[in-house]
Amino acid sequence: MKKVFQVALGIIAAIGGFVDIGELVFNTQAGAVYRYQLLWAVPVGVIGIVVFAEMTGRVATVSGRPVFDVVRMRMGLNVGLVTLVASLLINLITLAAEVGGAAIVLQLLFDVNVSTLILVAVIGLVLIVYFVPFGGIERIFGYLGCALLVYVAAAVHLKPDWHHVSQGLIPSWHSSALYAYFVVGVIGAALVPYEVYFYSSGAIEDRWTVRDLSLNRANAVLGFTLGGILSIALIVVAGEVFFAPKVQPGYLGTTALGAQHAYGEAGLLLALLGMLFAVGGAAVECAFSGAYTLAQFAGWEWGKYRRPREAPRFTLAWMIFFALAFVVVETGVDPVLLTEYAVILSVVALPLTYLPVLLIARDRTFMGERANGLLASTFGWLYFAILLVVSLAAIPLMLATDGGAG
Amino acid sequence: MGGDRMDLVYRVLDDQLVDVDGRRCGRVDDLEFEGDIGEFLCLFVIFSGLGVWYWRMPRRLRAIGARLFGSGVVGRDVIRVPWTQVEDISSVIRLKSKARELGLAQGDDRDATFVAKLPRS
Amino acid sequence: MHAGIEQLASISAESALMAEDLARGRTKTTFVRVHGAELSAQTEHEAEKLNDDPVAPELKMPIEEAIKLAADIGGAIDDMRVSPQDREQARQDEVKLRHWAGQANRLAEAL
Amino acid sequence: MICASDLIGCQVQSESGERLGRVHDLRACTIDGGWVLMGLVVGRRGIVARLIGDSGPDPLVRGDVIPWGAVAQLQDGLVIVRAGATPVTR
Repeated sequence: MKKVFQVALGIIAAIGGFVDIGELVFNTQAGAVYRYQLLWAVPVGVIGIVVFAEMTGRVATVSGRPVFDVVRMRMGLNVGLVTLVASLLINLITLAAEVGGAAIVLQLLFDVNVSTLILVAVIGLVLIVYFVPFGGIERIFGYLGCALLVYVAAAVHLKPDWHHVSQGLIPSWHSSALYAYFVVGVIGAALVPYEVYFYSSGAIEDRWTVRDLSLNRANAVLGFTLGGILSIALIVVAGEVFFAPKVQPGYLGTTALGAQHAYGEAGLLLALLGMLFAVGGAAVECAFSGAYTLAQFAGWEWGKYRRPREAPRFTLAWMIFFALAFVVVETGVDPVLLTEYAVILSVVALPLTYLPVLLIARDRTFMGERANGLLASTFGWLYFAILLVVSLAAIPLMLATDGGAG
Repeated sequence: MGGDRMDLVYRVLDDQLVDVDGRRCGRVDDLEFEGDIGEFLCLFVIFSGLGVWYWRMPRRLRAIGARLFGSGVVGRDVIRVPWTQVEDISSVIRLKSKARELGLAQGDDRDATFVAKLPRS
Repeated sequence: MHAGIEQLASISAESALMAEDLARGRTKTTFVRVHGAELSAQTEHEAEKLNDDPVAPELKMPIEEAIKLAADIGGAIDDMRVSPQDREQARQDEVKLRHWAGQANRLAEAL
Repeated sequence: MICASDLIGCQVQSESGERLGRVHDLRACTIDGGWVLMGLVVGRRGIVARLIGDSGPDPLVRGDVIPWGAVAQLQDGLVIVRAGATPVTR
């Protein structure tokens, strides 16, 4: 019973933790511009993150190696360094976007100067991360992020044509660069690498053993899949509210307006609360992911389960990441624009971390009988092929569409 | 250390070093053999530290690598760990001594004095 | 230019949705003020871009019309921001903003 | 004294100039409790082999192994092996 409860709590945290600013931006835009036609891209991205996260969780649990340990070991120093630098840059851009997003949500709630709120958001996040234990951080942001379930309720409440919705789940193609760009964006928003670095390091933080592999599978499969329902709901709500009047969402406030349109002030407040904790949680994951990747690559002591003075460079690293993100956002750069760059660049760099994890997950020297079986291998290689195509297409599509402007 | 043969890049190079207390204290950044061409080459030393990185970079990038990561001064940015200190090779390279005794994890030790001033550190 | 006018139509349509919720008392004052400020600033930005872009003489008229629309849309949004408790004004703004959104869309299509 | 980094990535060729590939791994064996370099794992498949690894109780990288005893010279980025030295394929 305790195990079931633990699995359920993990799944709830994963649902709330699944959505970040990338989903809030891309899915709302996708629904507003193409109504339900891009719904199919959500399961493609979600299955991808399930496959990747399950593998990294299993590799971390069985071999004790988190993602950047594997990257360093398998890719060697030079290719590993390129991967590290790319990942750190993308992490920083994403972190800046999430911090900026949190400040915008706070501003929508309290109408205070945004510069002040950026400072408040960063200080608040640093204090929570510093004083709250790892499990507590996961729960605070995961559970309160579940307020975003208001979008699932709103999607039903707005009475969409379910036949059209179901048709949107069948992959379709348009010979339009903008459509292809949104396909890449929706898949990329689900397949964010920092979540996976965080997840695999979290398996070691939580001291998972082979007995926890079922928990790993449940968290990855159910948590991310149910989280994907939130993404679908965001698209459906945007499709219902913004498609007909031809609204092109460019702000987080537009995403919140969708929930308000369904449920009035209560819907708005739930949406803003959910967004605040979703982007706040994502910011924490990003900052940690940056510190994890750096520490794991260089071989420093790391982990929130260690006292700060036992893992000092790791502690300073995540603090410095927050400080750098603060500087980036205070320049006045638009967090929504940063999000679009972060998602597209993440997709480009993803194969560099995915491949070594896939290779070690199938290696019986390190994984023993827990190495990839037929199903995991098939999905693993299939998704590697999909990732390669998506990563090669991402930059040309971003340039061709002027970042989705048309 | 099971088996009588081992591929060193596959199993040792770039792996995590962990000291006798279970503390992560660097990576195997290079290996040194005692001996020369025409002689037995015996695995002798593990090099660990950012200063080693530029040795392993492509030749064209070594100058910039040395500026970025250090120029490989033993005792400062590179630590020599005798191979005899290796206790076990598993998912990590486990050492027989404490990191501090071997000169490893100096960066963590240095920064720990600052971090220790933070509350509840 | 086409994208700029489409953007104006989008802002107007979105502001109409906000005005509709405001007229029905289904929103929060801070949201109307902050999100309204973003939309209003964007309208001004689009108007400036339309004004600054060099255009052929035959496009001068539609551009002037679009700039006028931008000013009207921005004005209506600012009215809502100044007095978010005024539901009657919000109802009138909603009707006007929907109309201007349609006008901007037709203008963009005609280009 | 020779470092692993002096060998890894080096082009390997015979004294007659025939190219044999690049060094992708270093095979060692235990002798009297120490690890001694047996040979250089080379070949075009080497880098793929390093990435993919191998399975089973004897985890060795697939590739051709040039015995260390066959190495005649070590230059910057180049390993020259004696004529007639034949790689052992595993």
